[in-house]
Amino acid sequence: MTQATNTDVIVQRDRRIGWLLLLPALLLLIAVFAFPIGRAFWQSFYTQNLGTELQPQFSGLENYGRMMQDGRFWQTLGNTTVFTVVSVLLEFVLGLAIALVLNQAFRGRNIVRTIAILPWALPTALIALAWAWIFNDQYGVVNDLLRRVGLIDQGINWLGNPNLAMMAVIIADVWKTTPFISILLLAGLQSIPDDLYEAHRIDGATPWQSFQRITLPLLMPQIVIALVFRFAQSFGIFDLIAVMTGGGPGGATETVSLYIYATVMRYLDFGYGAALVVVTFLLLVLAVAIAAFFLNRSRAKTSAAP
Amino acid sequence: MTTTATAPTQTTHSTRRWLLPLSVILVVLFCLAPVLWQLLTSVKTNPDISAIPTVYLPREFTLDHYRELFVRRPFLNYMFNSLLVALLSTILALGLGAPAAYALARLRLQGQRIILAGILIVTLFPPILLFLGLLNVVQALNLGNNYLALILPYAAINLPLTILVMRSFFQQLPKDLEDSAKVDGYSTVGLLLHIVLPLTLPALATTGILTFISAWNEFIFALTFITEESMKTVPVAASQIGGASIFEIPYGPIAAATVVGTLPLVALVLLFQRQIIKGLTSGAVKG
Amino acid sequence: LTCFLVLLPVFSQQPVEIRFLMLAPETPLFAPLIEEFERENPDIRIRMVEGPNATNLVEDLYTSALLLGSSPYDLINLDVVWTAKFAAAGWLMDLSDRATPQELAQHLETSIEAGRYQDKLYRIPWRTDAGVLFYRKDLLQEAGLQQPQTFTDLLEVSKTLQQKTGVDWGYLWQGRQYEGVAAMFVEVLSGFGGYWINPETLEVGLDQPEAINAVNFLRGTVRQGVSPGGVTTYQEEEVRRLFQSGGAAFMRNWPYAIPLLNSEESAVRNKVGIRPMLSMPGGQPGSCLGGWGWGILSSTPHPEEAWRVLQYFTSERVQRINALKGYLPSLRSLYEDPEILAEFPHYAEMAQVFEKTVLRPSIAQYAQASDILQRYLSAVFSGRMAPEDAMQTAASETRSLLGRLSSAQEARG
Amino acid sequence: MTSIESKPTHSATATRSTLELRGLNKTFSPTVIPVKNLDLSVDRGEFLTLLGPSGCGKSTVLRMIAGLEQPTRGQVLLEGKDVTRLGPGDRNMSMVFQSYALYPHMTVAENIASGLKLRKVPRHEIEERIQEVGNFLGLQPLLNRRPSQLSGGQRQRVAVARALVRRPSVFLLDEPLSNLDALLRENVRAELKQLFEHQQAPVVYVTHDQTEAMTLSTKVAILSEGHLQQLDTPHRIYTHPANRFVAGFVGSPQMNFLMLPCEGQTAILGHSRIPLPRAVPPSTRRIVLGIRPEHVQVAQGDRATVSGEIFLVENLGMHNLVSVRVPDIEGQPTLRLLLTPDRHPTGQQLHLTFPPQDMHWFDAETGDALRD
Amino acid sequence: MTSIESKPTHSATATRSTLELRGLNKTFSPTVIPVKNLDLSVDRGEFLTLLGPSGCGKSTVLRMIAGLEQPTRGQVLLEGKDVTRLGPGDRNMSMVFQSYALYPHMTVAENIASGLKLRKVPRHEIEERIQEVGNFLGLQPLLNRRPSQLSGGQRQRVAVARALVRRPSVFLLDEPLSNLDALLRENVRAELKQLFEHQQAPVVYVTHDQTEAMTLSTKVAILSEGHLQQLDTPHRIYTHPANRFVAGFVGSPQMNFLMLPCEGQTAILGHSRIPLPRAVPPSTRRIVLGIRPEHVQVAQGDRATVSGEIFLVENLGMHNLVSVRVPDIEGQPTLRLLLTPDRHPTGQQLHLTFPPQDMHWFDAETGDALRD
Ligand SMILES: Nc1ncnc2c1ncn2[C@@H]1O[C@H](COP(=O)(O)OP(=O)(O)OP(=O)(O)O)[C@@H](O)[C@H]1O
Ligand SMILES: Nc1ncnc2c1ncn2[C@@H]1O[C@H](COP(=O)(O)OP(=O)(O)OP(=O)(O)O)[C@@H](O)[C@H]1O
Ligand SMILES: [Mg+2]
Ligand SMILES: [Mg+2]
Repeated sequence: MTQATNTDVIVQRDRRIGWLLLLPALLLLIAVFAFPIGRAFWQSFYTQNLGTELQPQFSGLENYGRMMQDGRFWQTLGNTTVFTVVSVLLEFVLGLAIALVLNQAFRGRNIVRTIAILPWALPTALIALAWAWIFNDQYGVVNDLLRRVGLIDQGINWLGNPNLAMMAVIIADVWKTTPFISILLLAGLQSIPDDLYEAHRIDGATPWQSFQRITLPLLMPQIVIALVFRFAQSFGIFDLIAVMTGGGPGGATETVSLYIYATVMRYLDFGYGAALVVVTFLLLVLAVAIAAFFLNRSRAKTSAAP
Repeated sequence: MTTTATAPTQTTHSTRRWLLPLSVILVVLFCLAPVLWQLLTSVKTNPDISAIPTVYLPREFTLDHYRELFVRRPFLNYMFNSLLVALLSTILALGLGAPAAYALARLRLQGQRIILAGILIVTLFPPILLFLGLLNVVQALNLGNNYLALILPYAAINLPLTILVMRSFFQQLPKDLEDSAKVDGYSTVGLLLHIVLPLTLPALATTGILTFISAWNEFIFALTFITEESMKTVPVAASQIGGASIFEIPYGPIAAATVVGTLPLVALVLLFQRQIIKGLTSGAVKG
Repeated sequence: LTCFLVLLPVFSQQPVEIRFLMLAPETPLFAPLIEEFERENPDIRIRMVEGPNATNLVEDLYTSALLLGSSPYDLINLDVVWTAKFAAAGWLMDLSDRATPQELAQHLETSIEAGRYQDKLYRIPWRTDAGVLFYRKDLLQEAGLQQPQTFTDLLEVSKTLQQKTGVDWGYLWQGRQYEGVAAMFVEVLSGFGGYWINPETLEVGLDQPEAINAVNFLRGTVRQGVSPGGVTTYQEEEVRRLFQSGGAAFMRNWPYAIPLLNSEESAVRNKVGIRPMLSMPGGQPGSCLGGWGWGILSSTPHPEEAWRVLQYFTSERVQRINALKGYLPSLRSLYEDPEILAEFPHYAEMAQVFEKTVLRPSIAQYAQASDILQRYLSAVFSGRMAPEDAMQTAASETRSLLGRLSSAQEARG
Repeated sequence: MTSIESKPTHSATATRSTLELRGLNKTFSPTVIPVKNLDLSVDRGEFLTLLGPSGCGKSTVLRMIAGLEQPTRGQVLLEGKDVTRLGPGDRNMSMVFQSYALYPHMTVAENIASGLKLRKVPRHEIEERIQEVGNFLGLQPLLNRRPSQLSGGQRQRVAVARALVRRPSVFLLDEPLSNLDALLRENVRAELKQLFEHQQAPVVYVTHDQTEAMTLSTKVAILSEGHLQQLDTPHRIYTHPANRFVAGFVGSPQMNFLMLPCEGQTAILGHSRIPLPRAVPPSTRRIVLGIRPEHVQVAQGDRATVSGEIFLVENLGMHNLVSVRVPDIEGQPTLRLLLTPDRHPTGQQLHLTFPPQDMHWFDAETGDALRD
Repeated sequence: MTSIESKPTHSATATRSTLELRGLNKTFSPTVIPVKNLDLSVDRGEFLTLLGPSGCGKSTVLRMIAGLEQPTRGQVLLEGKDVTRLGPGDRNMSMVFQSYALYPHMTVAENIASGLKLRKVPRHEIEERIQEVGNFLGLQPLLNRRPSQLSGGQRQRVAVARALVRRPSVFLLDEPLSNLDALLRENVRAELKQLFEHQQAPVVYVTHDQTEAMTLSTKVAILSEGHLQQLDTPHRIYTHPANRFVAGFVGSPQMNFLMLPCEGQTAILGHSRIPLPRAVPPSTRRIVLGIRPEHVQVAQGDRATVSGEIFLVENLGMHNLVSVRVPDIEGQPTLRLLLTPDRHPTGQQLHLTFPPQDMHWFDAETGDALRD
């Protein structure tokens, strides 16, 4: 019997149902995201600020041109990159370590797991105040502890020194958002079947080897997701820095979000603000795309994905 | 297999014995110390809070800061609002996100890479700027002072994470299980509800916790979209806690608000994360 | 919006509702006043919405509400520095014709001045504020010194006090990168005879020697150990706490601190004196003007009723009530009012301070200009930049900002 | 109850085939084509067993019948209706997966009940049926356990129970007894036989256990490399294998194959000449002789066809499997035969003979069976 | 190469036992105690097979030996050293899991290589060994696939390959061939036998296939309900079962059991009286006679012990399994026997006889074997 190849009805049926399942989520995403994003792109080609009495005037690429000369933008971009890279790296290492600890069986594990989520559960604006207070040079606990230990005798001006201020906000951010990573990874760890570890231990693997050869590759999807989301969140950081340092001292901790927010909400310079948004956004997309590309390539090479 | 009390190796025996408790203590210290500080602050008197040298344990225990929250303001009411909004947006995010994730994980949609990329890309949009555009939408739909104005955006903002996380977990499930359920006669939705989701409880609980927390703590939307006193959420209410002057930052009451505003989260997290359990799929398939 | 217009006639029989947003801590102040007003004006209901406890958040809330065109509010309680921006955005109603010159003349002059933008009046003050120099009477007495008159004096006296009386610090000021640093700086700038921006000519004076001297002075306070390194991160409250705990001899702050410094818990109760800011030869001692006033949003459908509410809120009666609660009024007469002076003797001294106030430039892009200043001041204070470089860059950035402003305005013609 | 080897028990009453596969083909990738153009039909009451080497596509065929895998080409027909495009839930089949695929979050009882609940079977009937099938498979004490708390064989029995408890229109069983011990397997096999004889739904069964295949099936399909090698009653598969592959695959221990030179219509084996079936073309130079170990006989007196020395004796319990190297034949091949235990030590010289009726002939090139 | 039934090949040379279990006990819950007080030892070069009904604790024993499960009581000794508290990685054992436990993110080759890489075996040697074991198990064309792309049997072979490729001090194999077809299984079995005969590490093997147990093992342990029923060579297990359980469990088709009344030292069977072994106490009223189906003989002439009518004929390929109802005996029990195919139709009357040397006697109460 010679027959034509069947159209794959299973795939077709799956697709039909798939779209039905997917559509509500897509609609909500579009409803919430499409307009703001589209508006940003549109506005970036207009000048709309106090000078134009807030009326949009088409100005082509002028906003983008202005951005090239805007040292403040590039400085904030640099700050944000430093902040993001350092904090996400630290969070990842810490988060993974915490997830591994929480994945062990011990008494009171549920309590400890809940405690481990606490930092993430505290409202950022409030806890940022607390951190600012903790790093205060006169009243802060950090200085007080250091003094008591005898490491210093004069309070360190944490938030007044550009480098220390960056360090302080990174510490606060790492503390606050590490749980995001650890809880995601914990869930991933929990879904790795025990018998793989058993087989691997019988193969003679030490815990460290099992971690490298079983845990890491099988956890990769969650790791990638956690990193991408943290990367995006971290790049868009606002509350914490706004409250802790307000971008100071001397703009040393000012991030892109802070600058964009000021441009739009305080300077009412919408066109330019939109252009800032668009460029930042595209840079982020580019960064993630490049990361995805390399990840794919390395994955294809080592073929480590399930 | 869940009961495997693994025999510790002799060589690493002593190491393991102190390593785990030590690391647990470190984790607890790391996560709890600043929170504890807030807790202590919330029961200290104002002079103690700003004393030099730092006062660690309150010299004088006070509940004034808490009284301020509940007596001067309907803080319970705010908590109810937050709970309602956070709960509904969590349900919405999971309810829309999990099926979408399943579709993207298993149902071989055409163009799913593009959809995935799109979902990922929207999360890269600086969230702080989303709200100006959203404000337009909210006004256009006349949703101001409506819980929906918060629920929908919160759900939407947490959808990408939900979708991507759930998808990664769905992909790790043994496919034979779903096949078996299909032969048994489960519809795709039934399959999702009765087989797939129960087996991905850790992921569900995780994204649920993350969504709930982010909705509970969201500030800007809640501040902008809701002006009705009786509908305010906890973070907005906390932002209204005043000191003696507009210059003063009322550390005590804010610490108290932090504590009170976090307690329901702790309860919920305790509840949710019991679901993050190991070995849900053990024994399901061979091979 | 259509919906709104349709509903309008239906409600026209009802009392008109006048709405505004208020900083959370000030709502208790207005609640009884509103009650009183509504009793006397049954045709007007006032709805006061409680906002957050941070001025910038309230500003943002108004901004986002106004951006959409149909604001839910009718009145606005404006900080001095918002006026120009809100007026330039076309969000404020011109009050020039409504307020009679006689009425205006009763207010402190600069505080009315601060409500003008491009020759139109947009804001009528209900309370005022100005930077004040606080000093420790007891310490000066102990050391047998006089109040300093110039900034150089200040440094000298501080050092002497630190040595003689063992007080930790000499002079405290607000150096964090935020609006307060600009307010603090215009005072020093004025004292050194410099200027920031001339709102008429849009000239920028930040790179002038006077400005650089002013910066050098501030930087010097830290370098010479007169001010703690932390001042570069302090706002009003940190400074006040430190001063109140007896940690310093001088402090630049706003009058709100006066009652607190004299409160029961204060370590410096009744030991504090206040005076206007200092100056150098060739400079003008100047206190930065702060304060709040009422404006009417141009989108309001009830300008008449809003005006009535505004008049009431800025009236002598209301200002007197508020003054008795510690809010400095904008009406001159109240500074001589015996009842008030009995309660707050320092109001007499404040009258003196208000004689010598300086304004922050009243330009539309004030926020942006202020940010530039803040960043570079902070850069100097934190040691990132040398004063000359910093001020030069600040000046040129400010000039290009203003240039863009004028060119855009010309383009609109 | 009748012996099943002579005629399929129920097929006589069924007028048309109930399950039919037409030109089924499955291509995973250009190099992996586990099913090529498969035609098969299973009548009402029939029991078809799929046999074939590991990886030959048996599970894939079952999955295509169940609707879990879309055939690349071809059709699946149920009661004459094309169901190729129906979803698995609409085909009303029940299936035992080779990997068990138990629902890990349900107890054994819930696992078994799940398909019934979905079909809205009344509560008490579900209870009853669970009890029944649980009894039959010895699951009674395990009903409240989770799959993770079961042994391998117990899991497999749950999988079987879950499939049996339903009344589907087709049963699909993929190696359902592979993890059971011999005794249990024998019992379950007997019960299955009873059960399937009392119902009409066609059964498609995959197994590696030839005893199972022989005792349960009315038909056996031998698959290899995606092709159907033979479809016949178990008896005929055993006695009349269609080709060398089938002959070698079915029967354990495996059939002995000897490559013999031909001369005219006879093959030369040791000292004897054996007449060949008529189907063998006269020009044939070499031919393959197949003889099962149990048919090789120890020669009485001098009637030996070949002789050789025992070099390996394996105890299979009931028999010994004795390997003999035969120097008489070209290439000194090995012959294996079954003998009663304890009679024949290693090293002993044996004289062997092959009963003519038990000899199988295969074309040396194509492997096809050659018969009269 | 020698026949293994007479003596364990290597145990003679080994001076002390290599793997020893002492009083091993595993309690999952008060009602689930799959292993109770197990004592076992496996010498160098020995091959021990665990046999027992599904769920009797075989896998649990293996897991305890491997160190994956901590015994509730008792010890595991390796080369005389107590390793009970050692982790699995330090015991240098290799294991085939009943559930395979393949690493889903690794290819077949990587799965196989993983244990070698961990032990820092040189790259080229790993390559070599993978090729070798891949060849032997027919995995060559699959080396670059992921487990999810394999058939059940192929997965199982990968699991076996992963265990074999190492040179551990103990091999643990849990039903390693259950999903392979008969032919492949036969080949793999032969290869396994060779492989294990050429090395000294003790092997503990779990299987349900009695042929496997018989051909591969030097010792068989029969477990039931957590207790060791018999530990012996495969041959003796078959010919001298320690009790009724072992007799019934080993051998397929199952041994026939007849409950007979006794009189003095004789049992009454139909019309004959059979002398009982001396071990039977004189007071015994009833006794169980066991006779394997392959030992029941069709009587020539009038030497019949019992007779009955055939009521079921099952084709097992090589034989027919014939069930006969025997009205001569109390309770009309069923006797099953093996006959060559196609000679005996249903309904035929058969006269049967039991060779005395093949009769087994068991205590009616305790089930213990009774012998001279
Ligand atoms: N985690 C567990 N919790 C409770 N009972 C268990 C658990 N694991 C196994 N069991 C029980 O212990 C007994 C022994 O299990 P084990 O897996 O050792 O059996 P087995 O002899 O390997 O059986 P099979 O031949 O079916 O694989 C079984 O009755 C099983 O149900
Ligand atoms: N997803 C897949 N991708 C590629 N090849 C596959 C896939 N699934 C199965 N195969 C291949 O298809 C062939 C047939 O697989 P199938 O599972 O049908 O074999 P089987 O006859 O059931 O074997 P076994 O007896 O070992 O279970 C095998 O060679 C297998 O490797
Ligand atoms: Mg298969
Ligand atoms: Mg087992």
